[in-house]
Amino acid sequence: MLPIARRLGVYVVTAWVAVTANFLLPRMMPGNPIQTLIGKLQYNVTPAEVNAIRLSFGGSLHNSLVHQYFTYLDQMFHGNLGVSITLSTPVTTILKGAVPWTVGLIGISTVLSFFIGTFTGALLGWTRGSRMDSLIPTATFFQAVPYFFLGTVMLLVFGSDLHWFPELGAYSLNVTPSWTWAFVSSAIRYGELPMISIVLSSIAGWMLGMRNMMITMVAEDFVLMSVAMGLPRRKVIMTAARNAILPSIANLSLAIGLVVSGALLVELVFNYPGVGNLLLNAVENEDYPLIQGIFLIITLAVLAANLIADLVYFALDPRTRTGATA
Amino acid sequence: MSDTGSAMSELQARHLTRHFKIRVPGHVLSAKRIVRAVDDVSLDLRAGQVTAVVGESGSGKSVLARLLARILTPTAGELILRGTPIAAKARRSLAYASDVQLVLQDPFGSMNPVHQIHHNLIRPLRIHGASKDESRALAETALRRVSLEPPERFLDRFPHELSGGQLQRISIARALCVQPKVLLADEPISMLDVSVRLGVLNLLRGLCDDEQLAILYITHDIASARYLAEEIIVMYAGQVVEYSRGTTLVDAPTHPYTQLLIASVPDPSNPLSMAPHVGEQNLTTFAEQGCRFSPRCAQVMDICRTEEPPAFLVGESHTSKCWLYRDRPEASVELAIPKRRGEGATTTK
Amino acid sequence: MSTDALERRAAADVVAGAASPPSGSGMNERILQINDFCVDYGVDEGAVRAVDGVDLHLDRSKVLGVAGESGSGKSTLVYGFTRLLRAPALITGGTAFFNVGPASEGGPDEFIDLVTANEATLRRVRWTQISVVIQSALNALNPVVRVGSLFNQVFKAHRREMSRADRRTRAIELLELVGLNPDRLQRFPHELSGGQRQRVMIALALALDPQLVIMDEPTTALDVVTQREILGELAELRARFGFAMIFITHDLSLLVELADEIVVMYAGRLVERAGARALYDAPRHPYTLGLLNSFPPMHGERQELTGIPGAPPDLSDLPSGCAFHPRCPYAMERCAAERPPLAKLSEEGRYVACWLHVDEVHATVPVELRRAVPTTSAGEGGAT
Amino acid sequence: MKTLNLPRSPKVVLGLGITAFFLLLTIIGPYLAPFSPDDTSFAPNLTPSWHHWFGTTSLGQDIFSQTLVGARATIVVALVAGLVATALSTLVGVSAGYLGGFTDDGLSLMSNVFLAIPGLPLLIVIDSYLPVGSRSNALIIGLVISLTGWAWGARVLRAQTMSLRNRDFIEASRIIGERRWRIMLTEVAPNLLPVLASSLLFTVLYSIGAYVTLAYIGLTSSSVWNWGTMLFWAQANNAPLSGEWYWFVPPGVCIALVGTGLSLLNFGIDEFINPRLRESGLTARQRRRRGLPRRVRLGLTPVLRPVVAKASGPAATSKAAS
Repeated sequence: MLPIARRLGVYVVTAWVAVTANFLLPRMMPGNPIQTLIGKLQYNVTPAEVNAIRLSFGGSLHNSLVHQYFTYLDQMFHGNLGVSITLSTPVTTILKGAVPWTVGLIGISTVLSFFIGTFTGALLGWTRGSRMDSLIPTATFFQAVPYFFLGTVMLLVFGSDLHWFPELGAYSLNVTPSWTWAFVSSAIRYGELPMISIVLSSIAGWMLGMRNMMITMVAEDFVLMSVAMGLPRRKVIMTAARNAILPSIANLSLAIGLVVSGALLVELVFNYPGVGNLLLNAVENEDYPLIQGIFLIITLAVLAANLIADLVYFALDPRTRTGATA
Repeated sequence: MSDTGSAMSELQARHLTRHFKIRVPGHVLSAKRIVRAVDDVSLDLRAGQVTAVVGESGSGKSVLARLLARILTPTAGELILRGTPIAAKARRSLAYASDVQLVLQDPFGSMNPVHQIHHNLIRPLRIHGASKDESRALAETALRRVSLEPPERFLDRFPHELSGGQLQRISIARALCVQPKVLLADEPISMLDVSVRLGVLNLLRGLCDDEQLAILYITHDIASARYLAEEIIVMYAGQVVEYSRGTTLVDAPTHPYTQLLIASVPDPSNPLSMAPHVGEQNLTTFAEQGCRFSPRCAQVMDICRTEEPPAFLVGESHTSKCWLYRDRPEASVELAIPKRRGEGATTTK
Repeated sequence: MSTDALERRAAADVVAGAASPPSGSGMNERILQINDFCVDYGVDEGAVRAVDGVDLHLDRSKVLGVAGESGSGKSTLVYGFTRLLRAPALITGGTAFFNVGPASEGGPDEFIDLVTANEATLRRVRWTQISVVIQSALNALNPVVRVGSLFNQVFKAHRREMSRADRRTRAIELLELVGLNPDRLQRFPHELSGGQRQRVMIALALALDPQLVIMDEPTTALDVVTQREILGELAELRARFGFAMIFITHDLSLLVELADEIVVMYAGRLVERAGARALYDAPRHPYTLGLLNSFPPMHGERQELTGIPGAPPDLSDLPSGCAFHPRCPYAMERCAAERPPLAKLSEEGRYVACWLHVDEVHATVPVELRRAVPTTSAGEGGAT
Repeated sequence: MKTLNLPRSPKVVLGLGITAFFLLLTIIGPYLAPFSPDDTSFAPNLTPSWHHWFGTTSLGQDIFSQTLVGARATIVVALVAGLVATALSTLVGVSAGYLGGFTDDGLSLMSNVFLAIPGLPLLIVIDSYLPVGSRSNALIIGLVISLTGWAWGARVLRAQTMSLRNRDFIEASRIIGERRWRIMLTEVAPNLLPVLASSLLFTVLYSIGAYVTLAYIGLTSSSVWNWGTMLFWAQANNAPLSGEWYWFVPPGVCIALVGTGLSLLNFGIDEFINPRLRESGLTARQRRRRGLPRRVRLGLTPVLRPVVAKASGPAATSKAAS
């Protein structure tokens, strides 16, 4: 089996596990989950809401577990993730409003952070021993700071104190969401600070990983060979970096999950209308159908990102293509 | 066979065969191919005698050593340890481990870097029943047997503090600890410095002469085989292509492959311009049908491409698996007793 | 073997620290002259001297063999004067003059000192004039780059004027030269066999028609049959293109066939230098004799050989005097006290660093070290 | 057995120092706290002063005391989670790597699945279903965190075990007749120690982050003081926007410091595992004193002339003293 097919298999299984976990978790709770849920809600529940909860559990609890499971799967495949308890809106509709913001914010900052971090890391590895090495302890510190804490500090310093950036939200209240320049520029303006804080928190991981790989690669014979061949310095660095980046990409699947996890909280800090904020609000309100829907969508998004990373990896490393493991 | 020697057979292999399934590169859905890594090999290891197996990488010589040590299970064939057949699929017993020991190629790799030398020597002793107190003394004795004196100087060292030659001697000492009757040495000198190689070869010679060990010496260096061995076996693509007692095989090679091998040995009396052009040995150049050497053979005939040759008797105690000698009698001696292919597993319950 | 020029320079060779480039009318034949070359690993107390005061020279189209065991400094020497050694290696002395050809048409050859050359100069010399075949071709070929791109890289860096088609034509030509099918250009290194990879390395090394090709154990990892084939091809290629070669190996018997002149290294120093055949027939240094006797012969009676007792020395803790003396069967008192210099013998082109020979008082020299050693001489060891 | 001899670089020493300091704080922190963290008897929103080193919250609690008391819960949960996760990853990784075959396929699939599911959302989902009572239980929270944090270590350990399994010394142990469990224990395991240590540090680091995050979003009991709950209250009372930096900065900096300490330690282990990452043998001081460049460029081996060589000619160089 080709490695790429193998990876695909892993992702399919992962998606299935996530879906199944979503199904099983509430049912593993002691007692009647629906009653527990309703008990947790601190206001009077309308029959419609009870129905919504029931639906999110795959129909009636009196049916067999297997029957419930298939009902659940069937609904999911038809895009029905249940109805939010607090908002009384289909979860899918809510997600449609939030997902673009998150994909934009986290997607762009992850890509930025990866490229800037990898580039700096390659440079650090190549010029090892130079003054630039003093970046390492700083980077290590930033790596250890929780995303949301860094976001908070930046919001305080650059938002409320210096007023360099707008403070909360995703766009100015003076514009309405539409594809106009006024709106887009406002969205960019409001996205800058959260983006910078995500990039700053996540960049050290890429940077240090790339630095280590670069140092390892510079010790390889083929890099020495490219020096012996009299290639220009730029080409020599490229040779080393081209090979050093492969493990970085191979590790993307681990890293993307971590970065997304951390970045979701930044939305809370900046009151950004994305999935992360939604999730935390849902948790606060114990809106279980919404929590499950969000978990599912995040997992699928991360899996998709992993798949892209894998495809890039397979494209960049010819050794994976032959499928030969002799 | 007239010249089996008076020495007693410690370990015999009969029609030993091992196949591996490998995935063929480029095929998406498990197109597997069977590689006959060791194919119908028979040999006798006798007390006080060195048998050399010569072959290039991919000839199956290392697999053969592991089959004989029984850390690999044969696909077919049997092993006979001092007259007693061993069931092929049976678990390797501790008794077998103490009778047949294997020394590996890489002296640096075959010592655990986190343990001192004494761990490497005392563990086998403890496994094979020595008490804690006596094993340290026995370990020192073992070091003396491989001329590492004084032994105390080595016991508490870590592997990285010693040279390759010393480590290989310790490897041999580790094998000797359990008092084996058969010592299998898989390229024991190929990773050593040139100047210490002979020391290790002479050590093996001494063990063979003084302690009547049966030694299998595996090598790619035919000159060292000639130096050390009483019997030489040349392997190609998992098969024995030529066998002789004494050095006949080197002095008057009959098989085209052996001739090629000998012509390739660096030799100041043999100008480089005579270098043969035959292409490389690898899985793709092994013939599936007929003689496995035929694609590279300079003297290839039609029959070579279709039929696999048996071993012919080309001299006294000298066989050659080549159609060039089809006028000679088929060898019915140790290495080519009549074929029983397919029955190989009968003795294995 | 030695040329006239070599003889003329002989006196200078034994003088340490000759800091001027070779000169004189015959010097156009000289392409490399190394004097008193030293390499250390680390500095101060932790320093280990890996190459110590080596003098070498090489003439056009000649093959110099460098023999020695691991840790003898043979690789450090060549990667040292080509300035390819990595930290913590430091060049701690000496010069390495390399002939870059006449500056103007018909003028005298110009020499540059590789040791003091700056990066730009080195880059100009690298591969156009000196190419290196690194020991393991698997590690030396970039695993994610097709063979064809490697050739492209070389041409683009040094032959800007070549068109895409020219580059391809030349690459195919080079592959055919080493007996490889042109379709190998499309392959990645891991798709080639060991021998094919080594051939690609050789083809790459010859791509720009260099003056000097350095071969660092190019065939050590290969099977004996493949090794033979490649060495045969190398000999042909050298005869055809006339590049000079430095060939490093631990296999002395292989060098005897291939090289014009051989130097033997031990513990970072040259212990013997001689014409290849002369060295084989009549080694002068006890270590050389020991090495030659470490290869069991393919012909003649089987007799017991002893090799060399002991183990190669630890560079950070070298024996006093001659580093070989603890292993030397001919060691004298003086050997432990003083280090013998590499001294010229009365025989043509022969140098040895051994007190047995230094005064040419032949009476002290054991007979094995003076007379030709026939491969079949009856030794004292009985047949086994 | 050889001890894990970490390179003594300044980075590692600093990392050890920081880690040791916070471990000490875990043990004695609550005793050092001048006030009870719940004591609301002080004036609210005091800026840092001699009495209240870190100031007070808007509820009038002493932030310094909260920080000291909070260290224990934070680090204990992280340690529990780290240890359990490392034990899990060792179990899965080593058996997958050593046994191979179907065992390997199954276990690898399992760890790959856990690697691919984003940890925090999973954690939030699991945690949100926990009964409120168990959210204050450090052990349960630690176990849940370890459930999402073991997979990375398992993958690394599996790869390492597989490379060890094929090493000659393992084969040598089989040849002398060593039993399989004993090979795993005495031959494989000691060689895994550095990887194991690195994996432990990584999971502790991850666990601190996960625990603090859970607390920050209010998914652990707010009655247990840890650095995350401090941040939760600060956020809930809008401290960042009202300029009360002294409320949320101390716990945040503590988290970052612990993390930095662990990462620095990990550098040391990385250098132990991969010798190429170690300094090249020349210290900065040596380089400066001998006039060598700060860094050695590839393909430009530096030249270091003996100090006296030029003046006195050939004899002064390092030729044989004869």
